[in-house]
Amino acid sequence: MVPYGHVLILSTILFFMGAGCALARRNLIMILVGVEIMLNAAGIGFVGASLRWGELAGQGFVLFIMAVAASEVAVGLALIIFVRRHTGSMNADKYRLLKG
Amino acid sequence: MKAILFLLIIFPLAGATLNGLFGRRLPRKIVEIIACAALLCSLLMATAAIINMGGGTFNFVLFQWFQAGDLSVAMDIHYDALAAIMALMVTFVASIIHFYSVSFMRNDTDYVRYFCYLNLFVFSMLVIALADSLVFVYLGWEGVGFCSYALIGFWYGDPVKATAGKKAFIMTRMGDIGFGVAVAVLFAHFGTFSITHINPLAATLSTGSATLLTLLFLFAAVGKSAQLPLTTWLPDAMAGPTPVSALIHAATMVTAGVYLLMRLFPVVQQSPQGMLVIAGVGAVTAFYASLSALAQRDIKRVLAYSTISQVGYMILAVGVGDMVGGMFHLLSHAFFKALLFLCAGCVIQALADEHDIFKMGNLDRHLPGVFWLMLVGALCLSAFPTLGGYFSKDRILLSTFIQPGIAYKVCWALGMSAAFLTALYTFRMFFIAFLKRPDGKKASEMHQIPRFLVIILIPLAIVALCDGLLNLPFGVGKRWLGHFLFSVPGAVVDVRASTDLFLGMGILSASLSLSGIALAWFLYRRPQEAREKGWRAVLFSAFYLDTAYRYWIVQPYRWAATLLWRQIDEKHLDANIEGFGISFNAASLMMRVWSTGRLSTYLKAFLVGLAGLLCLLVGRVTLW
Amino acid sequence: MTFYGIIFYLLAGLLLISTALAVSRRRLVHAIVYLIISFFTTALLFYLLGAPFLAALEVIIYAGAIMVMFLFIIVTLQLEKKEPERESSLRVWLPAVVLAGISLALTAVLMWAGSDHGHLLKPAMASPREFGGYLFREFWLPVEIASFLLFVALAGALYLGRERTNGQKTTDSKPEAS
Amino acid sequence: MNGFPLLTAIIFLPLLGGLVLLARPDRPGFCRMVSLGVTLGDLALVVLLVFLGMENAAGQWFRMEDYAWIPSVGIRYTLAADGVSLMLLLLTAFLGVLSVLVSWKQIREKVSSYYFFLLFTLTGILGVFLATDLFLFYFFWEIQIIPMFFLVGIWGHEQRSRTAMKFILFTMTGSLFMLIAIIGLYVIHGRQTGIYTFALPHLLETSLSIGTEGWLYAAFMLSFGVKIPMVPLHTWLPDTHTQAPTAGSVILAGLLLKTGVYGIFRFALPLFPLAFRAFAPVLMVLGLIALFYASWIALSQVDIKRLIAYSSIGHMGLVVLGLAVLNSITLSGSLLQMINHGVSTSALFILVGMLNERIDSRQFRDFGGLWKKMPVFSAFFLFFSMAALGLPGLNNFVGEILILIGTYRVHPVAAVFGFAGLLFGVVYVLRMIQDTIFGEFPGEETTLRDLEAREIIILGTLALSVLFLGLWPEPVLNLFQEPVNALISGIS
Repeated sequence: MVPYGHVLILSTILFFMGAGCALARRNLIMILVGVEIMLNAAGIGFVGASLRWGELAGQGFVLFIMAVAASEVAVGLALIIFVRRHTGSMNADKYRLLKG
Repeated sequence: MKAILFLLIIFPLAGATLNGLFGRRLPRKIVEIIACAALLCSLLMATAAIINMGGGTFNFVLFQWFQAGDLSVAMDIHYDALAAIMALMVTFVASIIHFYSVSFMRNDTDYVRYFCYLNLFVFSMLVIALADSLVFVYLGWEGVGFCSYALIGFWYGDPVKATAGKKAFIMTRMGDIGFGVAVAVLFAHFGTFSITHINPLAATLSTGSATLLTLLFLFAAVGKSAQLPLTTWLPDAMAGPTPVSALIHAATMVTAGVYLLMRLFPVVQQSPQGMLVIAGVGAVTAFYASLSALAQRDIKRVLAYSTISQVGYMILAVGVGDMVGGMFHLLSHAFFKALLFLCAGCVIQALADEHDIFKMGNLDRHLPGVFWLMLVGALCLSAFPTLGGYFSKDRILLSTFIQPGIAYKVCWALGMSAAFLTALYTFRMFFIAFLKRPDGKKASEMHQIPRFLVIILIPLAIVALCDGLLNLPFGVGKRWLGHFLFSVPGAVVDVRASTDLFLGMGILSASLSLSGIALAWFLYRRPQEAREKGWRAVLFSAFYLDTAYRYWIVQPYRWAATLLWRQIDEKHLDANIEGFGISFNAASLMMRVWSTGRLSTYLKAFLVGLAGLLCLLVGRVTLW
Repeated sequence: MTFYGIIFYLLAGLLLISTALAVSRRRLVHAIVYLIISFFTTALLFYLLGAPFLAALEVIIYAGAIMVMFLFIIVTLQLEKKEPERESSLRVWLPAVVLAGISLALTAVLMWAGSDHGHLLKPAMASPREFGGYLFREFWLPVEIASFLLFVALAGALYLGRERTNGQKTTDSKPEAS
Repeated sequence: MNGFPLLTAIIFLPLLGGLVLLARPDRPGFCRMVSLGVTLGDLALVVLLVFLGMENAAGQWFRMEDYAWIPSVGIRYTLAADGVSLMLLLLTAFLGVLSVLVSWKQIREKVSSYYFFLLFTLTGILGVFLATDLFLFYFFWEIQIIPMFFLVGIWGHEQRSRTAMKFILFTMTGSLFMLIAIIGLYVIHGRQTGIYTFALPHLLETSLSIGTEGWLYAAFMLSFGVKIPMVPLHTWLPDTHTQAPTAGSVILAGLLLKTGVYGIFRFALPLFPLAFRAFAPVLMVLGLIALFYASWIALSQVDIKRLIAYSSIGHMGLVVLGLAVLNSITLSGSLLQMINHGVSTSALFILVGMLNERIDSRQFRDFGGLWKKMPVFSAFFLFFSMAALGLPGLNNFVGEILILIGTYRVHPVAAVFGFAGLLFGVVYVLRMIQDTIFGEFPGEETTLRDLEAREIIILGTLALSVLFLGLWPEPVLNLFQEPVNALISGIS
């Protein structure tokens, strides 16, 4: 038997690993990877909660998260290709377009 | 009766409105006819009223003006003997001056504006004379002030003249502070503005409030009547056209202050201290102005100072409680001073706008008609025995003398000296301007003036000569004016003095007047050089009062205005509040450093925010 | 410690290690491979926690589709050769680790403060049929929206990714020319 | 007729007209005609309201409209008109017509959007004068500022964008505080009674602790004080007036400033009577300071529009004094003075605008001797200047005398200062007259064309209303009687 808290801890650690990845890496692809890890961690948390409460809604959410992740990756990767074609770089810090 | 009084007031207003709205499209003749006809009708109504009512009183409401809470103001009329005489005098003098103006302004293209203002002035003056509610009086009071302003600056092209108008308006407005506050005080005490209601209740006033009220009304009168310390606007007001000076700044408006005090005499009466102050102001002003008149060179300024001085006598009369004497002097002064001014106007026009008496001379030959009329006026002004000016002034001085207390004796002494000086400066002006001089004007230098200008003055001269009959101390019409005014609250028909005193005073003032004329003859008969050194300079500048005002009040006021604007408003207030904005701007610039445009920075910020949120959650958990 | 528990902790450990490796690899291909391991482990974990359908989806979508897409991009663009990442400096990692650590600690504190963390999970299983029925009973609209989202994402990816050979946008070729 | 939402129609007719304009930006003539028609129609509606209101008045309120707007948080769309609103509506509609007319030839660029913003502002102002739901009030309060920002910022003079920014920052900052206070009041009232509502009659019954009341009151007053404007929050006004187009100045001086006073009268005063009384001396002193300070500064201005702007501040100081003294005479006086000031100051701004169209300057040094060149203009100028300095028989006098005499009863010293302050007013008005229509024209001798028929109509109607308010203010004061009495009995 596993305490519910441990599932949550697991998902939290994973989440912050992903966050750290997104933060520390400069490569756009790795940032995307970090985001995927975060989404995945959230999924684990949801599934755990679904079991804890005996409620299927948690699993339903994971399904939507997956859908969102899939579309995000699709668009994200397309953007990466687009951006690379324009600038020839993958380094996130080279893009300053967000600066006002 | 209602209709008569209503028409009396409304005719000049209608004239002004008609001319103001349509005058520019009408031919000149029509404009002049409208203006004069309005005045004539008004004069007719004033006469009708006096025939109809005699010295009785009559009150009625024209219409309710405004009302809020328990404050209610109506435009209403309080017609009594005082108002009757004032209205008659105003309409009579004004009518003559209107006719005179038609001729006098014959070459001026701006006649529409002129007659419009003039009619409006008469309307306002009649309001002062007749109104019951003090707020309605105030309407007239400010109305005459405005007309005076507009007419002094009538030739607006000259900045000096425009400034003179401005000065007059501001200084009389200063007095109006007193009027306004006094009205407020009266309302706080009685809950009404009506003179008819206030006068019977005046006895219930405490001495303190009565003194306060008296001083406030005195201040108002001082502004309007150009008494000390607000004298300086009147000499400058001579910048206006001469008929205006005659009407507004000699006969009518400047006496409005005196009239107001008479109208509210029961209130004034409650305060002995207030009366003393009034008498003091009057006496000192009479003396001061006659001294100043002694060294003037401008013929109109001489007359202006003499007006100040004569109005001082009237104020003195109110101060010693002799309303009849004051009114008597007011009337006689109105006639002879208007006459003097109008004569001066003839002279000025004949000499192509020459005001300096030292550049005149020889006028007795060139302008014989004007010479004689002027002589009549000058004799009246210097209180030549048997003329109206003599009786009225004599009565005032007598009333002053019999008042108890040394202070009144001082006032009397001042009045006496002023009477002597009056005769002196009047004939100084007369002799210098009219008598034969080698460097005087030649016939070729004279401009033709219409005969009408002189003819129209004859009725005025007759009235000025005969107005002594109104209140002769003896004989047929003995104290007619006094008896007529008997019904007015506070009027005293007879001066309670012994016959000896009476005769003595009469002889004394007559001799003073005659000796003044004699001295003037002695000093100024021969051609004079204009001298402006030493004491003459002091007198010429009226003891530097005007200069002092300019240096100590006007300039600091202007200077402070700029200072307030540039230093306080722009540098401090505005800058501070804008500084507030600027600091926000700076803060936003600081924040801008964070928006590097780098993805990692934003992610970092995102994580920091997350940590912060968690901190909050944790904090709440532990707090609970 | 039951058998169930042992499997859970084993999987958890594997998941953490593989994810940590995935995050820290310098070469992209290695990172992606570790990530695939991590996703497989997640799928097992899902199964263990009673979500077999999700486990299957995890394998198909994440480990299959998404990761293949990553690899495909990396390979076709030849990212490795052109731009080996020069990083792992302390300046870059320190804020990330510190911030993540702080947040983690805070979350832990939060969980400890809650009363629920000690609740033992009972094994249970939601069959795919059951799950599907539930989903279309309760969440039919969100499912439709999700499908629409996927469609839009497809269109967007196509639009962004298409090569503009001739057209107004000459800027496309500029970087290559220089 | 009672079923017809007349108040709503009055408020939104201008906006509707404005939207129509946006459809035809290519035809300026059409836009002008439509705006004129719309504002005239609005005026007609207001007049209709006045007559209907006189007939079926129920207590203080002549007419009310009440619908749920956002029921979940208790926001209602409540409009109500009493005598004060009615008079202000009349003023708004009247000045609305005039501001369309004065812009007839002055505005030549982007005509349709100009009139759109003009009409939009009118909608906001009309709403402010009618809303009795606090949230709705705040909504209109903000609405009126934004189009004004564009009016100043796009069609203004040289420094328009900076000035427009200053204007919006000042007013927005002020009103934010009011928003906070409104929400605070809403929450407090909700906690006390369980009814969460923004309706004024309910909120009036909230019992507040002295401290809370003070803070809420201060927040309201900050917002209203910026708008009035009270010294020392006035510095935006001269700048904005100087830069605004003529119609902008008219709306600003004639209407926007009035919303501040109206806000105090309708909301701040009845909601926080204790705090109002406690801080009344402060308000009085501020009012008197404004009167002296602004009148004094006005004297040294070189820009005629700035001079009039400062004169506005001074006059509004007197109005504030009347409010602070708080008796039935001064309150009526203040309300009347508000209307008076709206009419006479608008007239002055319109005159200056006409001058500006001819001489292309606002500096005194470029003026002078205009009487010789433009007698009709100068006569009007003299007339309205005299109204501004409070000549009896013209409008300002009645308001001033009511305020000061009423003040004397309670605070004699304040009244004496008030009377003296009027003298300060005379000085700058006379200076303005002298430097404009007296003296000699400084420029080369070209003939300036005098007023045309359109301009004479504008000024003539204004002059008539000046005379009407000066000689027979009785009907207006009667309209104020009921609300003033209701207010006084409500707070005591």
